[in-house]
Amino acid sequence: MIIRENTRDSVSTITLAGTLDALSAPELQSFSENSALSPNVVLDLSDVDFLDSSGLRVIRGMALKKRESGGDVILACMNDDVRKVFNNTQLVRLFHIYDDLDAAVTYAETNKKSI
Amino acid sequence: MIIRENTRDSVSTITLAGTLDALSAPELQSFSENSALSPNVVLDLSDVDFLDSSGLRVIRGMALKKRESGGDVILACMNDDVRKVFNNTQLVRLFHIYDDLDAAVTYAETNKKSI
Amino acid sequence: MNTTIILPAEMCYLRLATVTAWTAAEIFSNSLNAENGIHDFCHAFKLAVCETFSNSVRHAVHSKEEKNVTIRFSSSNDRLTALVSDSNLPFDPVITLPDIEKYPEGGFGLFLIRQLMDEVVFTRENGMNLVAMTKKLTVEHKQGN
Amino acid sequence: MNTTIILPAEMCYLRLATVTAWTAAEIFSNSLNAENGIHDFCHAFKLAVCETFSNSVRHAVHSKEEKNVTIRFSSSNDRLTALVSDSNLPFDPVITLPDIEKYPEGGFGLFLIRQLMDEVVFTRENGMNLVAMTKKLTVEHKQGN
Ligand SMILES: Nc1ncnc2c1ncn2[C@@H]1O[C@H](COP(=O)(O)OP(=O)(O)O)[C@@H](O)[C@H]1O
Ligand SMILES: Nc1ncnc2c1ncn2[C@@H]1O[C@H](COP(=O)(O)OP(=O)(O)O)[C@@H](O)[C@H]1O
Repeated sequence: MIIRENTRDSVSTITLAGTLDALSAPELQSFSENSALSPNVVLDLSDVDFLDSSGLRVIRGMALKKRESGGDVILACMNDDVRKVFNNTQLVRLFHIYDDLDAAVTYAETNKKSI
Repeated sequence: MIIRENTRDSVSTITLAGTLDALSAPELQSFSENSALSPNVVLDLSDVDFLDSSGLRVIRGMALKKRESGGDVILACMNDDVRKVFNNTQLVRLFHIYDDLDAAVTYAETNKKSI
Repeated sequence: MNTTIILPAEMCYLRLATVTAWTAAEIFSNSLNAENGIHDFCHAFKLAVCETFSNSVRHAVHSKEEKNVTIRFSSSNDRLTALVSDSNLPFDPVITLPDIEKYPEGGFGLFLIRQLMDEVVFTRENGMNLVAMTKKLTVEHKQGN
Repeated sequence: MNTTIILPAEMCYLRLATVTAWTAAEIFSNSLNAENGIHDFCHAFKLAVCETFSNSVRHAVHSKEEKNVTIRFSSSNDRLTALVSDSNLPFDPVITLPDIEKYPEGGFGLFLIRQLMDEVVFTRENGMNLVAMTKKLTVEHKQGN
């Protein structure tokens, strides 16, 4: 799993690439615990080819944590296999999901303290 | 294994894609037996990701058959894994090999009956 | 389709479990001359095996002897079954959707498997947990067949 | 590394054999924290297993009972071994380079395996042919390790 972070319009964007499963989920977990991120975070999933429930659990945990302090995790660009996991577990209802990275960043930027 | 054939400058060019191994080699074998090809044939291997000795055997058989009637099989654009198989079996010595498809076709075109 | 892979109960083997599941499902699909739905079928098996294998590893009882997880693929007509077995303690498979907004969160693994597969059967046999996951491949034949 | 896959002696399982070999070699490479040469190492195992598995299938003696080919991956320090076994008739492994210009041609399979691997051992045991293929991964550690 490749994890990269950069800031766009004062929004932390985390770009993931590869497989997010029980083997790699701990990497994302520790990354999110050890990074100083903006209140709203965009997760760019365009290069994630596979997601399992362990990956889902970490993403969900990140979002619930962010919400405790008025922020959120916004999801962008998931492929059909990844979306299926969100749909099948109904976690799709928990997230703002965008097919376009710019739209996700704009949403995160404009909804800074409104959540 | 995807096998496509077209004619460029009166030279039959066979484009292979995928894995050429013991499972798919019979497809290439029967294709070569059932196609009317120019005396010199170019095999475009750019999209062959894997080759084993069964694939090698078919390519070699095609070349030896062509040579019986004064033609040849010219190889183009093999990746490093595929080239390794030719090198390790010394079959590299049996072929004209080009990294560039145009160069292979030009060679096949200009050396029409000279072999 | 009849093939078995035996892996140590360690997470580093997860990708071997999943690639085997995908490829077994692909070979099964080819054997039926399926044309459509192959990707989704293979993904469902990959994900289901990913969930069960990682459960087996996570809940493995470690002792001096190395523990294994066995995955067997078998088919009957248009149905493929992945049978995952481990020597963990018995467990009661609770397949309800956890509260998606409760934190910390419960397991979505077994729930996901249920969504993906047509049939999921849990049994305990000879000190082993067996999870049998079956899915039917709806075959649309290639035009002209 | 210690994993076993049991496949029917049918060519349609070849890709399952090869993807298993590649992934096993990759997991082994990761376990050593190897940085370089991983691709070539994995390709060598994929090709060696492809050659031995297809030999096992091609020379299988078919009877009423289904025949299997077993592939076991095991490691010792920086060496990975693939052990391929079948229940075919005994054979004498002739590893010489066939005349490359003679037609029809002889087998390049065993010769290729010899080129790719550091050690290849053929044995006959309990009515089974065993081919043990071992290769050392020269480990260059990641900078900073
Ligand atoms: N192979 C197994 N061995 C032992 N216990 C298991 C196994 N698979 C599942 N379980 C039990 O079932 C529970 C639910 O599994 P699952 O839905 O995958 O969620 P979790 O994310 O908690 O693993 C687990 O927490 C565990 O107690
Ligand atoms: N698993 C096996 N079972 C029986 N015979 C085998 C096996 N592997 C190799 N052989 C014998 O060794 C010969 C050489 O093998 P190989 O170099 O791979 O060439 P070939 O292309 O003829 O299979 C084969 O022709 C066969 O007679």
